[in-house]
Amino acid sequence: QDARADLSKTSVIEQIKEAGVIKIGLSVFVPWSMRDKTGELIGFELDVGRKLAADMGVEVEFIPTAWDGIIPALVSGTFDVIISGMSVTPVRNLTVNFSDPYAYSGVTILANTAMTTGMALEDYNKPEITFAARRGATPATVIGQLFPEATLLLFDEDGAATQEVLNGNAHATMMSEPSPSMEARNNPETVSVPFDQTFLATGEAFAYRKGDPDATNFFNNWIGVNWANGWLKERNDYWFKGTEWADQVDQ
Amino acid sequence: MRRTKRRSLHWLDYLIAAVVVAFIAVIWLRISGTLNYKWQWERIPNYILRWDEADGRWVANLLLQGLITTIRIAIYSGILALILGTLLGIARTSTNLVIRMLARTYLEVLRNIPPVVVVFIFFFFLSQQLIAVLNMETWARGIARQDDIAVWEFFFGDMRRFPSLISGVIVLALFESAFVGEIVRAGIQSIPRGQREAARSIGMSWTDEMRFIVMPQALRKVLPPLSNQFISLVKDSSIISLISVQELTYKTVELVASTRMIFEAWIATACLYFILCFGLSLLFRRLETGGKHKPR
Amino acid sequence: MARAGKRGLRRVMASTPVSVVIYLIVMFLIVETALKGAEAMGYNWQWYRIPQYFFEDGDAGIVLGEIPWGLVGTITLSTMAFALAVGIGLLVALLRLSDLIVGRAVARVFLEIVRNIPLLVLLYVFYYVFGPIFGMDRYVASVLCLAVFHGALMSEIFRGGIAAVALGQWEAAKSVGMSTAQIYRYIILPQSVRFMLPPMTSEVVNMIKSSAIVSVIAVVELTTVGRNIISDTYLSFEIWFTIAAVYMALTLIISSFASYLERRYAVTD
Amino acid sequence: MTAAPPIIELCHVDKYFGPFQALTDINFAVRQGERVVVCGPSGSGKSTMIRCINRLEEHDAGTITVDGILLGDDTKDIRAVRQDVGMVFQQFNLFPHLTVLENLTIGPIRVRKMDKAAAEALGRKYLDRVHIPEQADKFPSQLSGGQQQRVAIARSLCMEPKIMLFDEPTSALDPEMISEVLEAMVELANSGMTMVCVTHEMGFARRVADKMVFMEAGRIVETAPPGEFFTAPKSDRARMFLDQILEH
Amino acid sequence: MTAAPPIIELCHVDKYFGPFQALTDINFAVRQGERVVVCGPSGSGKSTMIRCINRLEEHDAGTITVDGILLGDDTKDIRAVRQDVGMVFQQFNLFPHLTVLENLTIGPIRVRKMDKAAAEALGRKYLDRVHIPEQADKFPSQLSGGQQQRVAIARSLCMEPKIMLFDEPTSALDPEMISEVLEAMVELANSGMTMVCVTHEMGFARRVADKMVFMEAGRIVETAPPGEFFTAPKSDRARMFLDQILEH
Ligand SMILES: Nc1ncnc2c1ncn2[C@@H]1O[C@H](COP(=O)(O)OP(=O)(O)OP(=O)(O)O)[C@@H](O)[C@H]1O
Ligand SMILES: Nc1ncnc2c1ncn2[C@@H]1O[C@H](COP(=O)(O)OP(=O)(O)OP(=O)(O)O)[C@@H](O)[C@H]1O
Ligand SMILES: [Mg+2]
Ligand SMILES: [Mg+2]
Repeated sequence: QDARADLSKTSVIEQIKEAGVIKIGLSVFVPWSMRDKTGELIGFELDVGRKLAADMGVEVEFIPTAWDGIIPALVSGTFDVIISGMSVTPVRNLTVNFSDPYAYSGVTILANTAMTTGMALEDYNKPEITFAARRGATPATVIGQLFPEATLLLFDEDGAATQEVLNGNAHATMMSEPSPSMEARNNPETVSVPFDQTFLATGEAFAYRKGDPDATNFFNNWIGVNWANGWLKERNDYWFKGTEWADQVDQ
Repeated sequence: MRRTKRRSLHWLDYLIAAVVVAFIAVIWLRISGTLNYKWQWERIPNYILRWDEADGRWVANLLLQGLITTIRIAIYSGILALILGTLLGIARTSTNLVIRMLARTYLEVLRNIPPVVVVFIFFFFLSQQLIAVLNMETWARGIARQDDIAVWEFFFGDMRRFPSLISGVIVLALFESAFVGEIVRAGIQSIPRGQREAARSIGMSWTDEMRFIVMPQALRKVLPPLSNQFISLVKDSSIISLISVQELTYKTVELVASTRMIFEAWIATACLYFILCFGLSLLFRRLETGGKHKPR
Repeated sequence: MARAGKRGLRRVMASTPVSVVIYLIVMFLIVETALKGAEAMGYNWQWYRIPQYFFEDGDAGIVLGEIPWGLVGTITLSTMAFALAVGIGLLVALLRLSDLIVGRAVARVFLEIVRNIPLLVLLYVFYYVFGPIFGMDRYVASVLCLAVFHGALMSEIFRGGIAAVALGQWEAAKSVGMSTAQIYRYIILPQSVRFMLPPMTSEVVNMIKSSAIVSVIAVVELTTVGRNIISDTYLSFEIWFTIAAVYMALTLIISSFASYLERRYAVTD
Repeated sequence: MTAAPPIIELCHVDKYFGPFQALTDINFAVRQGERVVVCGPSGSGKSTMIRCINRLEEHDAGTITVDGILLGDDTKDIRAVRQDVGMVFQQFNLFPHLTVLENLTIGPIRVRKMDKAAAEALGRKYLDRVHIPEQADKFPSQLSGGQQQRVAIARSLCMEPKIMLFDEPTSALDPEMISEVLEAMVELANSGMTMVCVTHEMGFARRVADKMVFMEAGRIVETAPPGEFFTAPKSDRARMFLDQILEH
Repeated sequence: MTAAPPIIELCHVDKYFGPFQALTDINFAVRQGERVVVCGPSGSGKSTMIRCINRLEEHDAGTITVDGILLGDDTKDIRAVRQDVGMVFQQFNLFPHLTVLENLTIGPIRVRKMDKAAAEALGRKYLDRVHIPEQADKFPSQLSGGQQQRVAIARSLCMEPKIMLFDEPTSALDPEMISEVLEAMVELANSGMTMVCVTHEMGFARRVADKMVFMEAGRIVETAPPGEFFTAPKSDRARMFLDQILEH
């Protein structure tokens, strides 16, 4: 009983309730989380974080952090949980804990038209084909799984990866909709979305420190409930299918 | 070299001028042709200052917020680094071997490992513990919840982020102090032995000797390298975005990630850094020559 | 007698072996405290997952892992950039010391621009702006960017080293009738080497560390490799510390080589 | 030579720099009011010896007693001795960041804890004594070498020392300025100050010295009254040295 | 004074350092084989004048002709003049990274394009001439001041100059070493070399000078044969100067 009491006392859930605030780590990635024209954070994750905090009855605080520092900051307690489009892989799961997926974002290919005309999907899986992607984000994982033979270049943010394709330094990149379609619309002569197909990842989940069964229980159930009541689906569609939010951001 | 400089142009001057002009021309000609990019400069000003409809006034947007944070961080950690660095510099010239070796170890570790790791080490093993011990987090949040916090915000920005800011300042200061220490050491060692002997031979104690004879002279000598180091500190401050401090470089990353204005944003940031750093170096040069009314 | 005893004790305490022992004890205590701190944080070190990134014991015998390859990348990149940077630095320094009016101005503007912009920003400009303009790929752009950045810093080292040679040396060389080029070649540069070696060493070390920045444009080197492994595994601490140790080994080797050179070039005067 | 007790006494002093023995078995005493001139070839250990007297160098064997205090590791004792012993260096060693007057008063103010006004009065008094009262507010770099050295002498005098040590005070000076500094030293000697001077100015030695000490290779080779030393030096080495010095 | 044509001639030379006028209307000629000693108080422009002769300083007005070449902006001419004019500095200015022999041969090899063996033979010859043949393979820092200065003299001689300039060649030396350097200079004078020496060594001046030049405040105040200059200087300032120099 002592051990149990200890466990629940040290759970991050307990700490959040006690402090009256949940600190959420994230790093900017359209349309998960981004800066609008006024410099405020908006995006799917922000909605998720706010709802989560509201349901727990605490304040919410978002802490944008450079990607390199995000896991160390989680470990050291700078924030309680990372909600930043992290896709679940077994290797990562050995290091941090993941909740159940709160999103299954589909990613599509954005290709440099001139460099990839007439190529079938299988043609991309060759060493001479270069993909660009943002380090540590879902598309990078998906590319690794779908096109293991292709060369994968990792950049610090999405803009750089897209620019590689625009400049013809990479054949293609993958991104969550609606970004690829928007890029194709903005630069019709150079890039296009060659396949309608959406490639599904393993799903994105909250990441938090290991050794915390209470948190697992709480986050999983919160996600389960919000899947069931359709809230997550609705938000997901808003950010990933539609483009109503686009005029809040300079794209 | 004490040479009178020529006043007329040499043929090499014309050659160099031609090369520079050609270089700029090539860039100019090709920038529209080859570069597959839609310039959107008109959007940048909004991210420096924007008109707030609700409040009806101008407020700082991402880039300016970042710049302000950078300046805050630079000032606080500059001061702290100066203090720590001076102690380290004195330690490096100590007659005690243990103190010298410890100071040397600190310097070599900092000099030889990548900044990212230095930041992690200082952050997790030092400043984070310090903040936990002092319970700074709760304290800062308490202040953030009060109403009248204009003064706090002027000095420290968003009080919720106060612990991060303090961590950033400590980490950056520890990082830079190693280099400041080397500068101070060089300054101390540049004071001729005779000065210290003269001080001793009128019976001064070690502290008086340091305080009245060595330091005032060393300080004058180290001012130029110190001001360079301060400029480096401004530039290096971007590493603390790793520990959630939102300074200029990180704000730019966010801006680029959100808007894809990869060139405009980075060039604008380059200009902001240039203005800040070059302005500082002009200022320091001014102070140096201003302080030269005293001979030597 | 009491005085002699006290004096003896002080001498013993100040002797080298005793100092080294005290030093080791202090260092041990510091490391010990740091590790305790990490434990208090509740982090579970997983060092056993690291060796696979150095070498893999596969079917075809032992194969080098990603980290050694990254190290090779770092060394090649830095070597090329260093060679170029020395050239740029010397050129800029000589221009600044010359009596060419345009030459001095160009060198000065170049120096101020490069010196007052963070390397990261400079790299973006090189890769995304100059890259397409001059048809440079990411590797060329990285090498050039590092060379330009450190070349500017080195030019100050060269300038300082040249200026540190006593004025009398110029005069003596001139009065045997040497030309400016000969004076630089035979008198000034050989002597300035010893003034330049210490700052040059730290510049090389800096260069190796700052070459890490090219990981933002996906050039393969040590830091890029490390960050890629981290993004796959989330083993931030272990990988970063490992990478740091590799860097430290590399830079310490360079520093000790440099201090050997320093001793060789030491001219007593 | 009066019967006053020795105010400086070195007994069997040895001094090493690493493996190199700079002083060997130095025995040497100076009485209150005595004026001693030390000479000898370059590298013979003259500077080392007088620097041991106010412990700018630590000796390795033997004893040094100054004004009754045995020089050891005790920092307090050493500082007390240094207040009693003024020292003038070859390179002047004025503090370049302080004005002449500040150079003079910093010792009295910081070490003797005098108040500023009293210290300045004292400073001006000694500046008068070395004949440059009008230079009080300049910086050392604005003075000629001879003036700088006189300021250095005044700076030492401001500590009202019992003994003054001089280490080749004129050898960094232009020929024209040597005499003005020697003049100041002669006046000081005439006022009865105990002095130990390392110098090659034999004219000065003839005028003021009570005792000549000739050193070579870390040893005291000859000690004699100046009359005797200059006319009939006992050792060959001293004779050779004198010949060379006085030749041109 | 023979009727040989002037090998050095300065006419109405002025020289400014910024606003400060260091030389005013200098008129001065040296004939082939003549030995001139320049003296005067510190800061009077002695160094500046002889440095103008091999254009280490550029003069601002007037003309300077050396061995028939008018000094102007032409770099080639200047280098030709410098090969004809040897210069010895107060601070020796040997090249510390080269051995003694390399110091001597670098000029012949690099400037006169001699081959190495010939240059070394030449170097050893002049090293012999200054009496230190055995020091050829040492580095300058391993020599005494007197030896260094003699190497510096030999280095100049290796260029087989027509004229030698000396700028206070002995004033950075310990008293003991002065005579060995002066000896080398006397021998050189006796060999018939044209020499211009700035020095305060009046014994040397008496022995070798054909002409004394006394400068003050950037002007040549007096020019006279040494006999006359030492016994009956015309100007008051020169008399005062001599009194001070010769006093001690
Ligand atoms: N700090 C030191 N380290 C090593 N050797 C030293 C040191 N100071 C002096 N020496 C050596 O000790 C010897 C005596 O030096 P000292 O300065 O006392 O001679 P000196 O008689 O004053 O000569 P000079 O007339 O040149 O001033 C010299 O051989 C010198 O090289
Ligand atoms: N490079 C310079 N810049 C400014 N002033 C100078 C420079 N060189 C010399 N002077 C000034 O010119 C004047 C003459 O200097 P010079 O060195 O020729 O004197 P000098 O007769 O050789 O004196 P000394 O005996 O001290 O060597 C001095 O007042 C000196 O301060
Ligand atoms: Mg001495
Ligand atoms: Mg001179």
